[in-house]
This record gives sequence, structure tokens and C-alpha cells, in this order.
Amino acid sequence: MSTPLSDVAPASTEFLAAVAARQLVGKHRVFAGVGLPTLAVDLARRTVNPDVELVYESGICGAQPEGLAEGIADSVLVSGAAAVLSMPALFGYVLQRGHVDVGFLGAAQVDRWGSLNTSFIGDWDKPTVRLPGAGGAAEIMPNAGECVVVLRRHDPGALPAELDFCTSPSPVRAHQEDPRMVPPGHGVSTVITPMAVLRRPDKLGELEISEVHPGLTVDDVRAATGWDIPVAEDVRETDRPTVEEVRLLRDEIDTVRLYLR
Amino acid sequence: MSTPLSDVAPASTEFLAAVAARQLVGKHRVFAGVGLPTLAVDLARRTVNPDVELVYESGICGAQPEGLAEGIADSVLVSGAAAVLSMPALFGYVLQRGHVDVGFLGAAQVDRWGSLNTSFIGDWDKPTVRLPGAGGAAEIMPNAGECVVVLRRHDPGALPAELDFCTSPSPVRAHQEDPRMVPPGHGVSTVITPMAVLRRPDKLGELEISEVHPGLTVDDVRAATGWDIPVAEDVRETDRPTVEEVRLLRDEIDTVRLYLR
Amino acid sequence: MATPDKVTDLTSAVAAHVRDGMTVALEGFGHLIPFAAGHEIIRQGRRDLTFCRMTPDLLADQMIAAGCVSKLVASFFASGSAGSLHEVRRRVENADPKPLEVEEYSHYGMVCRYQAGASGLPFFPLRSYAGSDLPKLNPLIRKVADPYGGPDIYVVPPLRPDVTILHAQRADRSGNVQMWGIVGAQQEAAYAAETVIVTVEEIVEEDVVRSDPNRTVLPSHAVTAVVECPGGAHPSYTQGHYDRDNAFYREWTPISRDREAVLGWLEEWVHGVPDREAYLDKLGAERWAGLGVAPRPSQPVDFGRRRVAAQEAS
Amino acid sequence: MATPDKVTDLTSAVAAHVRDGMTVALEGFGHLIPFAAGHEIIRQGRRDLTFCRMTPDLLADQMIAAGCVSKLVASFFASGSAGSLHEVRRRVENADPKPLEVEEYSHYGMVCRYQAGASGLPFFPLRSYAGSDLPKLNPLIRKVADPYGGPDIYVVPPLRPDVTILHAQRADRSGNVQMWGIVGAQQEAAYAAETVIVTVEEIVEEDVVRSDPNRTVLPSHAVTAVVECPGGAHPSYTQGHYDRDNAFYREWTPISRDREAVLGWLEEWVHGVPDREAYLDKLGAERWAGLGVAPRPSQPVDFGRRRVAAQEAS
Repeated sequence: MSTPLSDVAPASTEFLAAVAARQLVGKHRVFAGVGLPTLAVDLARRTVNPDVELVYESGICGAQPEGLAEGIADSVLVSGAAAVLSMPALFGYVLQRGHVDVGFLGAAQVDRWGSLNTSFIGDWDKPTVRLPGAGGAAEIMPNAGECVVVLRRHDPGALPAELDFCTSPSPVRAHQEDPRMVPPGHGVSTVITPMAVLRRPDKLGELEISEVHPGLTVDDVRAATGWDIPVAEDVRETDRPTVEEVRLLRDEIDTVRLYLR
Repeated sequence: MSTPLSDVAPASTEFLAAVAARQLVGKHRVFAGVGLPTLAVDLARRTVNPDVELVYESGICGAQPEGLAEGIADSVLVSGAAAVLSMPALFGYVLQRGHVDVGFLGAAQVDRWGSLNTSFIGDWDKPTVRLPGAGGAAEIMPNAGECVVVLRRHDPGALPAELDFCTSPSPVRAHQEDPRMVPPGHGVSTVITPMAVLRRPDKLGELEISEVHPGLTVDDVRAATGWDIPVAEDVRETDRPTVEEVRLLRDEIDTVRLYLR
Repeated sequence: MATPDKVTDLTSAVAAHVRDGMTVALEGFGHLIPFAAGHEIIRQGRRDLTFCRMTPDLLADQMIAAGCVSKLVASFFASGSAGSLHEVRRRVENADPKPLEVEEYSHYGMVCRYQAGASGLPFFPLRSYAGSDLPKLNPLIRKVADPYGGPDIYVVPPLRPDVTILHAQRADRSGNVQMWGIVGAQQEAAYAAETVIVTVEEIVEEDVVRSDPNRTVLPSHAVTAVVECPGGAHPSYTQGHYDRDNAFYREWTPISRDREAVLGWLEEWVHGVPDREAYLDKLGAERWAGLGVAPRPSQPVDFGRRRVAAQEAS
Repeated sequence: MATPDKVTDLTSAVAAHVRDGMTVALEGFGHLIPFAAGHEIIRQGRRDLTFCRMTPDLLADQMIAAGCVSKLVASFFASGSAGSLHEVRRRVENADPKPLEVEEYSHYGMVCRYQAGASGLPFFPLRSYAGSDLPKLNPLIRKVADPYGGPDIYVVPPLRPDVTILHAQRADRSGNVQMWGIVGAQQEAAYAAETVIVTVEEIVEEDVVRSDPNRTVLPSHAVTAVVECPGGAHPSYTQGHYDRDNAFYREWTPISRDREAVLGWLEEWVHGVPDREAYLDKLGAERWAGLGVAPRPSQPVDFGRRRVAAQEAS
């Protein structure tokens, strides 16, 4: 069977969402945020993983939204959900107890260990940009089985050698603080950017270039990364989205182009 | 207005329940156990305190039972209640946070400081009698505003100089362990026995004989107590139940004589 | 959307998930006590269990007398509405017919242990036990220093059962469990466990559950197996389905006093019946009818539906 | 049975219970955000508040711009569905027009603070923060040793607001509050507080509440004042009553970027209206109707009634 492939640009939302959706093959429960993760999770349910359970930090488990959610607390996620738990139960019993397989996170900065900054650009005391802060990411990072990060930029600002602030630490940083405090989760396993897919196969290891988007080279990706990033032995070109995936995103999932840019 | 008084025996359930009910004047929320407290609380709602809120360790708040409850988890307490909370919420948020004014407790032994034994008679390792244990009493004692204990016996076995085991400690014992750990509650304020009403006016003080039931003397009570118990300056005879209180207990509250003996 | 079907029968669920030597919690605070599941454990002859239950109730008397239990973790050692558990007392007071190890807490201590287990925490703090002999009796009750300068506070360790077994009013086939009335610490006891078996009065369609997601105490991810088992809580009760069999509890006391009578009762009422349906048949329609309740429905609430979505669907 | 009547109006409730310098929590995670109460606080000109809210939302932008707030305790600094809170950013990035003190946690850190406050605990442990810069930023995030030999664990201190303000679907006159849909950490935020004000879509008869006691999130003992305030959560939403005004949130971003525009908006929409009813009138029936939802009722459950009692009553 030859599946027709789309030629959407690798930096497009459609491309990123389709790549993100494919990370959910075989996963049971996904902690989904707003924006691109919303598209990715919805697409995954229509393609590679119809059974994936959607869990939101607002307390919703097993959402079956009738429409596109504008946010993780949207009423459309509540109506018809399997459960709405209190936040102590959601964060304590569902997440911290280890029931979430994959957490989707965004970030302003990701370092080589997969630590995230979502707090400050510049000085902590007088930041150039006050970012949204930790939210639930500081909990998702240690407790989800693994985390997938989607970045809208790939440059040394977004992927720096040193974070301006570490909001959600990699297990590597936890290990540095106290080897006994290393959390159960793997931390960031995958970073999807407009240029590449980076993976971190070792829980205490570094990110490496795993897939390079069509039209780009490994050197392009390395030049755009803020540290000397290694290249996976089996590095390959990222699979393009299919025409059908793009159609689903545009014509069924996000018809009002709320998240598609 | 002269209210006709009943001549039920001071050791009768009716007498004890009526005395217990009067302790609830002006109290908002009562943590009620099973047995005599059930009768006392029901009688109080029909006489001195129609607004008292009944809270049970099973999670029920604001019960309005249509029948006599056989136990603190009876369905009759649930139907029509104002709220049923989880036990973490009930013990954590309602009790430990300080929302309960009065806890009703029973005990096998009470000492001079109002510490209770509900665990063992004899050695801990090989007890003569294995009593029911702590239940929620170990939480009610430190956290309720005050505790009222009803005893079915008044003798040096039930009121000993030394407890065989301290299940639910007086603030005095907490103070001995660590003065900073003294809990917010007063501990036992009142002990109602078949012979007398003992009170403990000082949070770190001892029980004293406050009321002596009709037909008995202070010396009778002292002789039946396992330590040299002081006598309150204003000691007086216990008020008898009214004819109406006894009628309510027998003809409306416990028509099947479940708790009345 | 296809969902995994977790429905099985009680014999299979116990056979698959409850093994000798395990730590097993059967919870339900006076309400929804999973008697049918306990009886199935007895029937299958499990041994050496660590049995966890805040209020052991006469279910503990039965399981201990049947020889299933070597250790009891609990916070109250009597039957709910008064009355001793004489099998427990014989074991503890006289090691008759053999000793029973006991690990003892207060009610909130047990609740906190389940909370710690459910949350993956190493301990849970509570404001009990200052001045009590309980920490001397049970060295697992410990103290930690308050890093904010307050007094020390007692903590309890997590309780992490291998299996937690619960009874509830209803679940869907994928294991979303709803209960009402007294819910105790069941959510915590379930999330604390590795494996969760839930017996329910009825298996319902998914849309019944999804019409009221706030009623779901356990989402399917927390549940391993669901068993339809009407009457599964007798002689305790299921709010809105049948009332507590108070006469049964009173009848138990004299049985409990005589170990031979307990064994005879188990022979007749547990080993002598293959399952809960047969147990209820044996109990008889008349007695069962006497436990019935009159209806008292909750007033529905509206969850609403996005109008665009509603229009599209119509 | 006579019960205390806690119903009042919003002006009186805020006047009586919210004073300058207090620590005030207005909670509701994306749902049931108590906007009407926040606007009344602005209208009454409160100053120097420590404002606690997990997700400050544009309500924080408004209250900070209005000059009510000197300190923000929070775990997310953007509007729910993306978009910066520019008044917050101006304060933090440029002290424009003056600085804003910020005390920062993660979401679960805030939840745990409310849990500690609600439970009278000196701290609450959580498995976050190992390796994070957050404890360096906020020295109130500390560690304790595990008395069972495991690794240290981070803890947060209790949050005990002077006043917590919530919005809910309904309450009875004595203050038993029921909510459904996303309930967040509202139960904890309320129990943590000294005083609790709840605005509700409707005051209902006691028997409505008592038909479903498991739906009660706050029993009356936890509630100081109840205010009937339909539409009190706009532009956020109330499950089953009206949907989120997403257009409003989008419209806010350009307003937020310009401090003068924010002040103009407050003048028109807060100071310019006496109460929520007038605010909704000004919003207009058409816009309000556009937020309506189609019905999706929960299926009722049966709580049952003891048959003897039912017979006696009939």
C-alpha cells in the first residue's frame, strides 16, 4: 500500500502535529496540554492509537470531546468524560503514582539533558521575559513515563548550552542534586522541532539528532543547536505527514485554524 | 415553669443519655459515635440544640436520619444528609482542621488527665482483653474542641491510677512528650459515669468531681475512683432527666431499645 | 472507540490476581464491604495473606478463621455496630489456634497510609499520636522535623497492597467505577494497590457513567478487573440497593464466640455454595426482600453540551 | 430544623470579609472562576492584597491593574488558553507602574499548599523539584528527611488564606455548596481559609442538595457567606449553565498590552456597573445567549430510603 504523502513544510503546524501524533503508538495514557498537543492527541486517536486515554491536569480522565478544546479546562472535555477528579487526586493519585505514560510539554528552552525552562528569559530578578512558569510541567517531568516536547523554534536561543532557569529538571539534574532523588520517569525522550526530531535514549543521557526533516541536513540542525549535539547512529529523514493526516487536521480537527498556523 | 422530673436510676441509659445531651448546649458540630452518643445527640436535637450538626467519621456531615442509626455508617444517616465526604476530607479537612466542637467517645479506661485506653487490658503482647483499638478516637481527642466521654462503669478498673495502654492521649501526655506538640483541642472536658459527672476545666489539668448523681455522695464517688480525685468547689447534685426526656428516648428515639438497656 | 473490556467473573478474578502471601486490602467503611470477594478468597483456600482493612468487621473474623490470614493491618478490632470479633480475640489473647500478627494504627493513620500509597509518597504526616502509646506499639509510626520551625509531627508509611478489592454500585465494561453514599478511603486504597478488583451491583453502559463523570471514583486506568456481583456486599449494604442485614450481624456474635460454629458456618455458607448467586438463593427471597429500600433518587444535574456539537450531532 | 441562613449579597459579603492587606484566594481551575467577586473587590477599592490563584488568568491582570494586589502567589503566569498577562509582565519585567512581589510554585505545589492548609498540617510532601531551580527561587520550598530511609523529599508550607472566594453551580441557604465539572482544588482552598465566600448560579431548596449528598463539595460548616450571582464566572464558564466566552479572552490580549486600555476597561466594565446583573445587561442578551449550552443531564442515582421510615412518612 502506498500512502500519498503531503508536501506541507517541515516547520508547519501540520508537520509538527503529525510527527507528534506518531509518538503515541502503543501508549495508554497521555497527559495533554493545550495547543499543538491538542492537535497531536486528536490526530493520534483518529490514526495510530484510537484507545489512548486523554488525561488533563484539570482533573479530566478519558475525555471524548465533541469539539476542539480551547484549553485544558474546556467544558467540551468534561461533557462525556469518563471521570473528573479533584486536582489532589489527579496530581497525587494519577500522575505522581505513575499512571501517565506520556506527557506533552512545551518550553521556551530545552537543554542537552532535556531540562526545560518555562519561567524566565534573562535574570530571574528582572527578567527580559516573564514566561508562564511551571504549571504542571514540574510534576509531569518527574512522574510521567516519558515526556515529548514540541518546540516552535529551533535555534540556539530555544536550545541553549545553558538554561536561563531550570523549571522542569531532567533526571540528570535530579541525579546531580542527589542520586537517590532520581524520579521514576525517563524525563524528555523526544523533542520535536521545526528542523528535526531529537531523542534521548538514556535516562541519564543527552539528546541526539534522530531524524532530520526533509530538505535539511544534519549540519543544518547542528548549526542551529546551542551545543555540540551528537547524531544518532541510525539518523534518518523524518517521515512526512500523509495527505490524509493533513486533511484530518485541517478539515476535521481544527476547522477554525485555532492552533494550525 | 416546673418541669416534672423522672426517677429513672442514675445508672440507667436514660439518665446517662440525658446528662450527655445537655453537654451539647451551644455547640455547633458534634462528632458522634455509636451507642449512647447516638441517643444523646438525637435527644439534644429534640431538646436543647435543634441546630447541632452531626458529623460521623464515615464522612457524613449534617445527617438528618429518618430512623435510629445502627452504627456510624448506617444508610439512614446518608439518605438526606447535607454532605458525604471522603475519609481523607473528613479526617483531614473537617476534623484535623478544627471544625468539630465536641467529640463523643467511649473508653475502657480513663485516667486523671483524661487519657483513654481502648486497646488492651493487661499486657500489650498477650492481653487479657483485646479491646477495639483506636478507631478515630486518636484523631478526635487532639482535634475536637473538647471530648465528652461516657462510661458504663465507675470503678477503679475503669478509672485507674495508671492506664494499661494509652490509646488516645490527653494534652497532658502530649505536653510530656514535647511541649510544642500540644494539640489544639482541650482533650476530655467531661466524663459522665453511672455515679457522677467529672470535669477537667484546665487543658493541662486533672479531672474533678463536678456533679454527683442523686442518692450518692462525694465519698461514694471518690471510693469508686482509682486515684485520689479532687472535688470541684461548686460540686452539686446532677440534674435528673425530665419525664419528657425519658419519654423521647423511649417512645420516639429508641423504640426498639437498641441502645437503651 | 474500542476500550479494553475488563469484565470477568469473581472466581477468575481471584484466581488470577490473589496469590498466597500477598498483601490484600478489602475496603469499604461499613458500606460496600466486599463480602462476596472475601468469601471467594476463602473458597479458593488462599493462605498467609496480610489482610488490610480499617475496620476488620466480621469479614476479618471469617477470613482469619478460614486460615487465609497471617497478619492483620487495621485500626479497629470490633464489628461495626459493637460486638467483639471473637476469632480475632482468640488469636490475639490466646494464640488460639495460633497467633495472628497485628499491625495497628488509628483510622486516620490508615487513611494516611493509603494516601501515601496512592500518591507515591514515602510517608504521610498527621496530627495524631503525640503522647500516645501507639508509636511504642507500632514502630512504623515515626516522627519528622518540621522544616518551617514548628514542632515535630508524626508520620505513617505508605500502604501499598498487592491487591485492593472493592465493591461499588456500578461500573462500565472498561472499568470506570461509580459509587455513592459512604465512599470511605476507597479511592486511596485502590490507587495505592498494584492490582484492583471491583465487584459491582451492575455493569452499565458507558454512556451512563459518562453522563456524570464527577461520580466516577475510579477511572478505568486504576482498575484491573470488574465483576458483576449483585448482593456482593451482604451482610453489609449498598446504598440505594439493599440495606445492612443488622440481624445477621447480631446473629454473628454467638457464632463468633465458638470456633467450631464459625467453621461450620463457613462450611455451609462459603464452601457449601459455588458463588454469590447461590449464597443469595440460600439466604432466601424473603430475607433478601426484607433488606430492600424505598426509592430516593438524586435530582439530576446538567453537564451541558456545546451547542455547535449538539447541532452537528442532530 | 432551623439552620443559619448564610445568604447575603456580594457587596455586603466583600465589605464584611475582605479587608486591605489580607491574603485572598480566588480559585477555580479554568472553570468557575469567581470574576464577579473579583470585580466587587476592585469596585470596593481593596489594597495590598496577597492574591492567591494557581492560574492567575486575566482576573489577575484586572485586579493587579486596579491596584488591589501587592503580592501574587501562583503557579502559572499566563491566561488559560495561551496569551500573556501583560499587566503581570509589565510589573515583573519593568516594575511598571510599580513592582509586584511574586511567590511561585508549580501547580501541584499550590495544590499541596492548599491541602496542608486545609488539613492543619505544617507541610505537605511532593515528588517534584529535585534538580529544579524553583527551590532556589522560592526558599519556602524545602526538604525533609524520610524517616523510613528513603531519599529526602521536597515539601511546601501550608497556604492559609484569610478569605477564599469560589463560584459554584448551587448552594442551599445554609451554605451547603454543590459543584460539578472541573472541581480543581476548591475544596482544599476553602477548608484552608478562615473565611469562605461562595457565589452561586442559584440558591436551591435544601432538599435538592440533600437528594445527592455526595455532590456537596463544601458542607455548610466550611462556608461563611453564600451569594446568588448568576453569570458570576463570566468570561470563564459554569458547566451546564454557560460556556466560556473565548472571544472575550481573545479580545483581552490587546487590551492587556496597553495599561491605559486596561484601566479604561475597568472603568467601563467594573466601576461603571453596580453589580453583576448590570454587567450582564451591558454585555447584552445576544452575546449571553451565544454562550448557552444544550442540555446534557446526568442520569440520577438512587440513595434509597429505609422502608420503615418511608412507610411512617406516607
